[in-house]
Amino acid sequence: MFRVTDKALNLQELVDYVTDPQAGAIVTFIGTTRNQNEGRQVLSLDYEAYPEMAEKELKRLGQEAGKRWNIQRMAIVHRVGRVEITEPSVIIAVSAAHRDDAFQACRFAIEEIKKTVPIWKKEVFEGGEVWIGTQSGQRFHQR
Amino acid sequence: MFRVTDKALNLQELVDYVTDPQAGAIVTFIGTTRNQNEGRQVLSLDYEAYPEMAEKELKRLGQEAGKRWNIQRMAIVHRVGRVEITEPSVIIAVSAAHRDDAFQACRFAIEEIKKTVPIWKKEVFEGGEVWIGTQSGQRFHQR
Amino acid sequence: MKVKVKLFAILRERAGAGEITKEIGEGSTVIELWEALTRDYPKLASAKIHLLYAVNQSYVTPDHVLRDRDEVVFVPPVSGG
Amino acid sequence: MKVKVKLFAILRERAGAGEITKEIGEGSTVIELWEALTRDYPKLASAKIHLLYAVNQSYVTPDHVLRDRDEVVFVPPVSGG
Repeated sequence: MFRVTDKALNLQELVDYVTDPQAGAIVTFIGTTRNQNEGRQVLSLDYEAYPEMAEKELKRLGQEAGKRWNIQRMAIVHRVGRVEITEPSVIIAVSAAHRDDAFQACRFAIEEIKKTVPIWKKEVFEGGEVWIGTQSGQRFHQR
Repeated sequence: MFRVTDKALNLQELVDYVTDPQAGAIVTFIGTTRNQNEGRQVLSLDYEAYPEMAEKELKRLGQEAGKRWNIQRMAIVHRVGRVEITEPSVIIAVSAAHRDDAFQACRFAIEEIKKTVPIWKKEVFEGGEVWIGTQSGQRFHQR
Repeated sequence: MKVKVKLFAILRERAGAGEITKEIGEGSTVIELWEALTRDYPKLASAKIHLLYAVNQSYVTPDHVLRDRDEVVFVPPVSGG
Repeated sequence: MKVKVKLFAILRERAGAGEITKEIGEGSTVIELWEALTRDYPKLASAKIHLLYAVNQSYVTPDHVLRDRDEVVFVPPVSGG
Protein backbone atom coordinates (compact mmCIF):
# COMPACT_ATOMS: atom_id res chain seq x y z
CA MET A 1 0.00 0.00 0.00
CA PHE A 2 1.71 3.17 -1.23
CA ARG A 3 -0.64 6.09 -1.30
CA VAL A 4 -0.95 9.86 -1.23
CA THR A 5 -4.23 11.10 0.21
CA ASP A 6 -5.95 14.25 1.41
CA LYS A 7 -7.79 12.29 4.10
CA ALA A 8 -6.74 11.93 7.75
CA LEU A 9 -4.38 8.97 8.14
CA ASN A 10 -5.41 5.79 9.92
CA LEU A 11 -2.55 4.01 11.68
CA GLN A 12 -4.46 0.82 12.39
CA GLU A 13 -5.34 0.44 8.71
CA LEU A 14 -1.64 0.34 7.77
CA VAL A 15 -0.75 -2.02 10.61
CA ASP A 16 -3.58 -4.37 9.63
CA TYR A 17 -2.29 -4.28 6.06
CA VAL A 18 1.24 -5.38 7.02
CA THR A 19 0.13 -7.91 9.65
CA ASP A 20 1.36 -11.33 8.57
CA PRO A 21 1.52 -14.75 10.24
CA GLN A 22 5.22 -14.93 9.37
CA ALA A 23 6.00 -11.60 11.04
CA GLY A 24 7.25 -11.35 14.61
CA ALA A 25 7.78 -7.60 14.46
CA ILE A 26 6.02 -4.54 13.08
CA VAL A 27 7.72 -1.14 13.24
CA THR A 28 5.84 2.04 12.40
CA PHE A 29 6.98 5.61 11.89
CA ILE A 30 4.51 8.44 12.25
CA GLY A 31 5.54 11.93 11.23
CA THR A 32 3.50 14.53 13.09
CA THR A 33 3.26 18.31 12.86
CA ARG A 34 5.09 19.85 15.77
CA ASN A 35 4.45 23.28 17.16
CA GLN A 36 7.88 24.73 16.58
CA ASN A 37 10.71 24.69 14.08
CA GLU A 38 13.95 26.64 14.17
CA GLY A 39 12.57 28.97 16.80
CA ARG A 40 9.37 29.71 14.90
CA GLN A 41 5.94 29.03 16.38
CA VAL A 42 4.41 26.70 13.79
CA LEU A 43 0.64 26.94 13.22
CA SER A 44 0.26 24.12 10.71
CA LEU A 45 1.94 22.46 7.75
CA ASP A 46 0.57 22.41 4.22
CA TYR A 47 1.69 19.50 2.07
CA GLU A 48 1.55 19.37 -1.70
CA ALA A 49 2.48 16.38 -3.84
CA TYR A 50 2.97 15.38 -7.42
CA PRO A 51 0.72 12.45 -6.61
CA GLU A 52 1.26 10.04 -9.53
CA MET A 53 5.03 10.26 -9.22
CA ALA A 54 5.02 10.34 -5.41
CA GLU A 55 3.12 7.04 -5.28
CA LYS A 56 5.46 5.59 -7.88
CA GLU A 57 8.50 6.69 -5.84
CA LEU A 58 7.02 5.30 -2.63
CA LYS A 59 6.48 1.96 -4.33
CA ARG A 60 10.02 2.04 -5.72
CA LEU A 61 11.55 2.65 -2.32
CA GLY A 62 9.39 -0.12 -0.87
CA GLN A 63 10.81 -2.50 -3.47
CA GLU A 64 14.31 -1.29 -2.71
CA ALA A 65 13.74 -1.97 1.01
CA GLY A 66 12.52 -5.46 0.11
CA LYS A 67 15.81 -6.13 -1.67
CA ARG A 68 17.94 -4.89 1.22
CA TRP A 69 16.12 -6.44 4.17
CA ASN A 70 14.11 -9.54 4.86
CA ILE A 71 10.72 -7.93 5.32
CA GLN A 72 7.20 -9.27 4.88
CA ARG A 73 5.16 -6.22 3.94
CA MET A 74 5.39 -2.45 3.85
CA ALA A 75 2.80 0.29 3.69
CA ILE A 76 3.32 4.04 3.34
CA VAL A 77 0.63 6.68 3.25
CA HIS A 78 1.41 10.39 2.98
CA ARG A 79 -1.15 13.07 3.51
CA VAL A 80 -1.49 16.27 1.49
CA GLY A 81 -3.24 19.49 2.39
CA ARG A 82 -3.29 21.12 5.80
CA VAL A 83 -1.98 19.03 8.68
CA GLU A 84 -2.60 20.49 12.12
CA ILE A 85 -0.31 20.27 15.16
CA THR A 86 -0.07 16.65 16.45
CA GLU A 87 -1.72 15.22 13.32
CA PRO A 88 0.20 12.68 11.24
CA SER A 89 1.47 13.68 7.81
CA VAL A 90 3.06 10.34 6.99
CA ILE A 91 2.80 6.81 8.34
CA ILE A 92 5.13 3.94 7.46
CA ALA A 93 4.47 0.39 8.65
CA VAL A 94 6.84 -2.53 8.07
CA SER A 95 6.49 -6.14 9.13
CA ALA A 96 9.31 -8.68 9.25
CA ALA A 97 10.11 -12.02 10.81
CA HIS A 98 12.77 -10.34 12.95
CA ARG A 99 12.81 -6.91 14.47
CA ASP A 100 16.15 -5.73 13.13
CA ASP A 101 14.91 -5.89 9.54
CA ALA A 102 11.70 -4.08 10.45
CA PHE A 103 13.55 -1.25 12.21
CA GLN A 104 16.11 -0.81 9.44
CA ALA A 105 13.61 -0.89 6.58
CA CYS A 106 11.33 1.61 8.35
CA ARG A 107 14.21 3.98 8.99
CA PHE A 108 15.38 3.64 5.39
CA ALA A 109 11.88 4.47 4.12
CA ILE A 110 11.55 7.75 5.99
CA GLU A 111 15.07 8.84 5.02
CA GLU A 112 14.37 8.10 1.35
CA ILE A 113 11.02 9.90 1.44
CA LYS A 114 12.82 13.01 2.58
CA LYS A 115 15.27 12.73 -0.32
CA THR A 116 13.43 11.59 -3.42
CA VAL A 117 9.64 11.60 -3.14
CA PRO A 118 8.06 14.68 -4.79
CA ILE A 119 6.16 16.04 -1.81
CA TRP A 120 6.63 19.53 -0.44
CA LYS A 121 5.86 21.07 2.90
CA LYS A 122 4.94 24.67 3.50
CA GLU A 123 5.31 25.78 7.06
CA VAL A 124 2.70 28.26 8.24
CA PHE A 125 4.01 30.14 11.26
CA GLU A 126 3.15 33.28 13.23
CA GLY A 127 3.73 36.03 10.71
CA GLY A 128 4.45 34.14 7.53
CA GLU A 129 4.89 30.95 5.62
CA VAL A 130 7.78 29.23 3.86
CA TRP A 131 8.32 26.26 1.57
CA ILE A 132 10.76 24.12 3.54
CA GLY A 133 14.00 23.39 1.68
CA THR A 134 13.76 26.41 -0.62
CA GLN A 135 14.86 29.15 1.72
CA SER A 136 18.09 30.97 0.97
CA GLY A 137 20.90 28.87 2.28
CA GLN A 138 19.01 25.65 1.47
CA ARG A 139 17.72 25.18 4.94
CA PHE A 140 16.55 21.61 5.13
CA HIS A 141 13.99 20.61 7.66
CA GLN A 142 14.94 17.76 9.93
CA ARG A 143 12.08 16.15 11.74
CA MET B 1 2.22 4.36 30.61
CA PHE B 2 3.98 1.16 31.61
CA ARG B 3 1.61 -1.72 32.02
CA VAL B 4 1.21 -5.48 32.00
CA THR B 5 -2.27 -6.65 31.02
CA ASP B 6 -4.21 -9.76 30.09
CA LYS B 7 -6.36 -7.76 27.67
CA ALA B 8 -5.82 -7.41 23.92
CA LEU B 9 -3.47 -4.50 23.19
CA ASN B 10 -4.66 -1.30 21.57
CA LEU B 11 -2.05 0.43 19.42
CA GLN B 12 -3.97 3.66 18.98
CA GLU B 13 -4.31 4.06 22.75
CA LEU B 14 -0.53 4.06 23.15
CA VAL B 15 0.01 6.40 20.21
CA ASP B 16 -2.60 8.82 21.58
CA TYR B 17 -0.83 8.69 24.93
CA VAL B 18 2.55 9.72 23.49
CA THR B 19 1.14 12.28 21.04
CA ASP B 20 2.57 15.65 21.94
CA PRO B 21 2.59 19.09 20.25
CA GLN B 22 6.37 19.19 20.60
CA ALA B 23 6.84 15.84 18.85
CA GLY B 24 7.58 15.57 15.15
CA ALA B 25 8.04 11.81 15.21
CA ILE B 26 6.42 8.78 16.83
CA VAL B 27 8.01 5.35 16.44
CA THR B 28 6.20 2.22 17.52
CA PHE B 29 7.33 -1.38 17.88
CA ILE B 30 4.77 -4.16 17.87
CA GLY B 31 5.86 -7.67 18.75
CA THR B 32 3.52 -10.23 17.20
CA THR B 33 3.25 -13.99 17.48
CA ARG B 34 4.61 -15.59 14.34
CA ASN B 35 3.70 -19.00 13.05
CA GLN B 36 7.16 -20.52 13.15
CA ASN B 37 10.31 -20.53 15.24
CA GLU B 38 13.47 -22.54 14.69
CA GLY B 39 11.70 -24.85 12.29
CA ARG B 40 8.78 -25.52 14.62
CA GLN B 41 5.19 -24.77 13.63
CA VAL B 42 4.08 -22.43 16.41
CA LEU B 43 0.43 -22.59 17.50
CA SER B 44 0.46 -19.75 20.04
CA LEU B 45 2.56 -18.14 22.73
CA ASP B 46 1.68 -18.05 26.41
CA TYR B 47 3.16 -15.18 28.38
CA GLU B 48 3.55 -15.05 32.14
CA ALA B 49 4.84 -12.08 34.12
CA TYR B 50 5.85 -11.10 37.59
CA PRO B 51 3.58 -8.13 37.09
CA GLU B 52 4.56 -5.73 39.90
CA MET B 53 8.24 -6.02 39.07
CA ALA B 54 7.69 -6.10 35.31
CA GLU B 55 5.88 -2.76 35.43
CA LYS B 56 8.59 -1.36 37.67
CA GLU B 57 11.29 -2.52 35.23
CA LEU B 58 9.40 -1.10 32.26
CA LYS B 59 9.18 2.25 34.01
CA ARG B 60 12.86 2.08 34.90
CA LEU B 61 13.89 1.46 31.31
CA GLY B 62 11.61 4.27 30.17
CA GLN B 63 13.43 6.61 32.55
CA GLU B 64 16.77 5.34 31.30
CA ALA B 65 15.69 6.03 27.70
CA GLY B 66 14.69 9.54 28.76
CA LYS B 67 18.21 10.14 30.05
CA ARG B 68 19.89 8.86 26.90
CA TRP B 69 17.71 10.47 24.23
CA ASN B 70 15.69 13.60 23.83
CA ILE B 71 12.23 12.06 23.83
CA GLN B 72 8.84 13.47 24.77
CA ARG B 73 6.88 10.47 25.99
CA MET B 74 7.05 6.70 26.06
CA ALA B 75 4.44 4.00 26.58
CA ILE B 76 4.94 0.25 26.86
CA VAL B 77 2.23 -2.34 27.33
CA HIS B 78 2.97 -6.05 27.50
CA ARG B 79 0.28 -8.67 27.33
CA VAL B 80 0.17 -11.86 29.39
CA GLY B 81 -1.77 -15.05 28.75
CA ARG B 82 -2.32 -16.69 25.40
CA VAL B 83 -1.37 -14.61 22.35
CA GLU B 84 -2.50 -16.06 19.04
CA ILE B 85 -0.66 -15.88 15.69
CA THR B 86 -0.52 -12.26 14.37
CA GLU B 87 -1.70 -10.81 17.70
CA PRO B 88 0.56 -8.31 19.49
CA SER B 89 2.26 -9.35 22.72
CA VAL B 90 4.03 -6.04 23.29
CA ILE B 91 3.67 -2.51 21.98
CA ILE B 92 6.16 0.31 22.53
CA ALA B 93 5.41 3.88 21.45
CA VAL B 94 7.90 6.75 21.68
CA SER B 95 7.48 10.37 20.67
CA ALA B 96 10.31 12.84 20.15
CA ALA B 97 10.95 16.18 18.49
CA HIS B 98 13.26 14.44 16.00
CA ARG B 99 13.00 11.00 14.50
CA ASP B 100 16.48 9.74 15.35
CA ASP B 101 15.75 9.93 19.09
CA ALA B 102 12.41 8.18 18.65
CA PHE B 103 13.93 5.32 16.64
CA GLN B 104 16.84 4.83 19.01
CA ALA B 105 14.77 4.95 22.20
CA CYS B 106 12.23 2.51 20.77
CA ARG B 107 14.93 0.07 19.74
CA PHE B 108 16.59 0.39 23.13
CA ALA B 109 13.29 -0.37 24.89
CA ILE B 110 12.63 -3.64 23.09
CA GLU B 111 16.23 -4.81 23.55
CA GLU B 112 16.06 -4.06 27.29
CA ILE B 113 12.70 -5.77 27.67
CA LYS B 114 14.25 -8.93 26.31
CA LYS B 115 17.09 -8.70 28.82
CA THR B 116 15.73 -7.52 32.15
CA VAL B 117 11.94 -7.47 32.40
CA PRO B 118 10.53 -10.50 34.27
CA ILE B 119 8.21 -11.81 31.59
CA TRP B 120 8.40 -15.33 30.19
CA LYS B 121 7.15 -16.83 26.98
CA LYS B 122 6.08 -20.41 26.53
CA GLU B 123 5.94 -21.52 22.95
CA VAL B 124 3.14 -23.93 22.15
CA PHE B 125 3.98 -25.87 18.98
CA GLU B 126 2.80 -28.96 17.14
CA GLY B 127 3.69 -31.76 19.55
CA GLY B 128 4.87 -29.88 22.61
CA GLU B 129 5.62 -26.70 24.44
CA VAL B 130 8.74 -25.03 25.78
CA TRP B 131 9.67 -22.06 27.97
CA ILE B 132 11.86 -19.98 25.68
CA GLY B 133 15.31 -19.32 27.08
CA THR B 134 15.35 -22.34 29.39
CA GLN B 135 16.06 -25.10 26.92
CA SER B 136 19.33 -26.97 27.22
CA GLY B 137 21.96 -24.89 25.49
CA GLN B 138 20.26 -21.67 26.58
CA ARG B 139 18.51 -21.16 23.30
CA PHE B 140 17.39 -17.56 23.27
CA HIS B 141 14.54 -16.51 21.11
CA GLN B 142 15.21 -13.69 18.73
CA ARG B 143 12.17 -12.05 17.34
CA MET C 1 5.83 19.64 -30.63
CA LYS C 2 4.05 20.22 -27.35
CA VAL C 3 4.90 19.21 -23.80
CA LYS C 4 2.90 19.54 -20.59
CA VAL C 5 4.70 21.18 -17.70
CA LYS C 6 3.37 20.73 -14.17
CA LEU C 7 4.48 23.12 -11.48
CA PHE C 8 4.30 22.42 -7.78
CA ALA C 9 4.89 24.15 -4.48
CA ILE C 10 7.14 27.21 -4.70
CA LEU C 11 7.35 27.03 -8.53
CA ARG C 12 3.56 26.88 -8.85
CA GLU C 13 3.27 29.95 -6.64
CA ARG C 14 5.98 31.86 -8.50
CA ALA C 15 4.52 31.13 -11.93
CA GLY C 16 0.95 31.61 -10.73
CA ALA C 17 0.09 28.45 -12.69
CA GLY C 18 0.04 24.73 -11.96
CA GLU C 19 0.04 23.48 -15.51
CA ILE C 20 1.47 24.97 -18.69
CA THR C 21 1.38 23.60 -22.20
CA LYS C 22 4.49 24.67 -24.03
CA GLU C 23 5.48 24.53 -27.69
CA ILE C 24 9.14 23.56 -28.12
CA GLY C 25 11.44 22.59 -30.97
CA GLU C 26 12.16 18.99 -31.92
CA GLY C 27 15.17 17.70 -29.94
CA SER C 28 14.83 20.17 -27.07
CA THR C 29 16.28 19.08 -23.75
CA VAL C 30 14.80 19.46 -20.29
CA ILE C 31 17.19 22.26 -19.39
CA GLU C 32 16.35 24.11 -22.62
CA LEU C 33 12.66 23.87 -21.71
CA TRP C 34 13.45 25.34 -18.29
CA GLU C 35 15.31 28.24 -19.89
CA ALA C 36 12.37 28.91 -22.20
CA LEU C 37 9.97 28.80 -19.28
CA THR C 38 11.97 31.30 -17.25
CA ARG C 39 11.74 33.71 -20.17
CA ASP C 40 7.92 33.37 -20.09
CA TYR C 41 7.79 33.45 -16.28
CA PRO C 42 10.79 35.44 -15.03
CA LYS C 43 9.76 34.93 -11.39
CA LEU C 44 10.51 31.21 -11.75
CA ALA C 45 14.21 32.03 -11.76
CA SER C 46 14.05 34.66 -9.04
CA ALA C 47 15.87 32.75 -6.33
CA LYS C 48 18.33 29.98 -6.80
CA ILE C 49 16.90 26.72 -5.66
CA HIS C 50 18.27 23.34 -6.59
CA LEU C 51 15.98 21.61 -9.07
CA LEU C 52 15.62 18.01 -10.10
CA TYR C 53 13.90 17.04 -13.35
CA ALA C 54 11.21 14.46 -13.96
CA VAL C 55 9.75 13.34 -17.27
CA ASN C 56 6.67 11.11 -17.27
CA GLN C 57 7.07 10.52 -13.52
CA SER C 58 10.72 9.47 -13.53
CA TYR C 59 13.79 11.47 -12.67
CA VAL C 60 16.01 12.37 -15.66
CA THR C 61 19.19 14.34 -16.22
CA PRO C 62 19.04 17.95 -17.48
CA ASP C 63 20.20 16.91 -20.97
CA HIS C 64 17.33 14.45 -21.40
CA VAL C 65 15.75 14.96 -24.84
CA LEU C 66 12.02 15.59 -24.78
CA ARG C 67 9.37 14.03 -26.95
CA ASP C 68 5.95 15.17 -28.03
CA ARG C 69 3.36 15.10 -25.20
CA ASP C 70 5.89 14.43 -22.47
CA GLU C 71 4.84 15.43 -18.96
CA VAL C 72 7.66 17.45 -17.45
CA VAL C 73 8.05 18.44 -13.81
CA PHE C 74 10.73 20.67 -12.34
CA VAL C 75 11.18 19.39 -8.83
CA PRO C 76 12.17 21.88 -6.13
CA PRO C 77 13.83 20.42 -3.01
CA VAL C 78 11.42 17.84 -1.62
CA SER C 79 10.39 18.10 2.01
CA GLY C 80 7.84 15.39 2.64
CA GLY C 81 7.73 13.31 5.78
CA MET D 1 11.82 -15.44 60.19
CA LYS D 2 9.61 -15.96 57.18
CA VAL D 3 9.95 -14.95 53.55
CA LYS D 4 7.53 -15.24 50.68
CA VAL D 5 8.88 -16.92 47.55
CA LYS D 6 7.06 -16.45 44.25
CA LEU D 7 7.75 -18.86 41.43
CA PHE D 8 7.06 -18.15 37.78
CA ALA D 9 7.16 -19.92 34.45
CA ILE D 10 9.36 -23.03 34.37
CA LEU D 11 10.10 -22.84 38.11
CA ARG D 12 6.40 -22.62 38.97
CA GLU D 13 5.74 -25.66 36.83
CA ARG D 14 8.64 -27.62 38.30
CA ALA D 15 7.69 -26.86 41.89
CA GLY D 16 3.99 -27.26 41.22
CA ALA D 17 3.46 -24.10 43.27
CA GLY D 18 3.38 -20.37 42.53
CA GLU D 19 3.92 -19.11 46.04
CA ILE D 20 5.74 -20.65 49.00
CA THR D 21 6.17 -19.26 52.49
CA LYS D 22 9.49 -20.42 53.86
CA GLU D 23 10.97 -20.28 57.34
CA ILE D 24 14.68 -19.39 57.27
CA GLY D 25 17.35 -18.46 59.77
CA GLU D 26 18.30 -14.90 60.58
CA GLY D 27 21.03 -13.69 58.19
CA SER D 28 20.24 -16.15 55.42
CA THR D 29 21.22 -15.08 51.92
CA VAL D 30 19.27 -15.43 48.70
CA ILE D 31 21.45 -18.28 47.48
CA GLU D 32 21.04 -20.10 50.79
CA LEU D 33 17.27 -19.79 50.42
CA TRP D 34 17.54 -21.29 46.92
CA GLU D 35 19.53 -24.21 48.26
CA ALA D 36 16.94 -24.82 50.97
CA LEU D 37 14.14 -24.66 48.39
CA THR D 38 15.80 -27.19 46.12
CA ARG D 39 15.91 -29.60 49.05
CA ASP D 40 12.14 -29.17 49.50
CA TYR D 41 11.49 -29.24 45.74
CA PRO D 42 14.24 -31.29 44.10
CA LYS D 43 12.75 -30.78 40.64
CA LEU D 44 13.60 -27.09 40.86
CA ALA D 45 17.25 -27.96 40.37
CA SER D 46 16.65 -30.60 37.70
CA ALA D 47 18.14 -28.73 34.76
CA LYS D 48 20.69 -26.00 34.90
CA ILE D 49 19.17 -22.71 33.96
CA HIS D 50 20.71 -19.37 34.67
CA LEU D 51 18.83 -17.60 37.45
CA LEU D 52 18.68 -13.98 38.50
CA TYR D 53 17.47 -12.99 41.95
CA ALA D 54 14.93 -10.36 42.93
CA VAL D 55 13.97 -9.20 46.42
CA ASN D 56 10.99 -6.91 46.82
CA GLN D 57 10.86 -6.33 43.05
CA SER D 58 14.49 -5.36 42.56
CA TYR D 59 17.38 -7.42 41.28
CA VAL D 60 19.97 -8.35 43.93
CA THR D 61 23.15 -10.41 44.06
CA PRO D 62 23.12 -14.02 45.34
CA ASP D 63 24.77 -13.01 48.61
CA HIS D 64 22.05 -10.48 49.44
CA VAL D 65 20.95 -10.96 53.06
CA LEU D 66 17.23 -11.50 53.52
CA ARG D 67 14.94 -9.88 56.03
CA ASP D 68 11.68 -10.96 57.59
CA ARG D 69 8.72 -10.82 55.16
CA ASP D 70 10.86 -10.20 52.09
CA GLU D 71 9.31 -11.18 48.77
CA VAL D 72 11.85 -13.25 46.88
CA VAL D 73 11.71 -14.25 43.23
CA PHE D 74 14.10 -16.55 41.41
CA VAL D 75 14.08 -15.27 37.86
CA PRO D 76 14.62 -17.79 35.04
CA PRO D 77 15.86 -16.36 31.72
CA VAL D 78 13.35 -13.74 30.68
CA SER D 79 11.81 -13.97 27.22
CA GLY D 80 9.25 -11.20 26.95
CA GLY D 81 8.77 -9.12 23.86
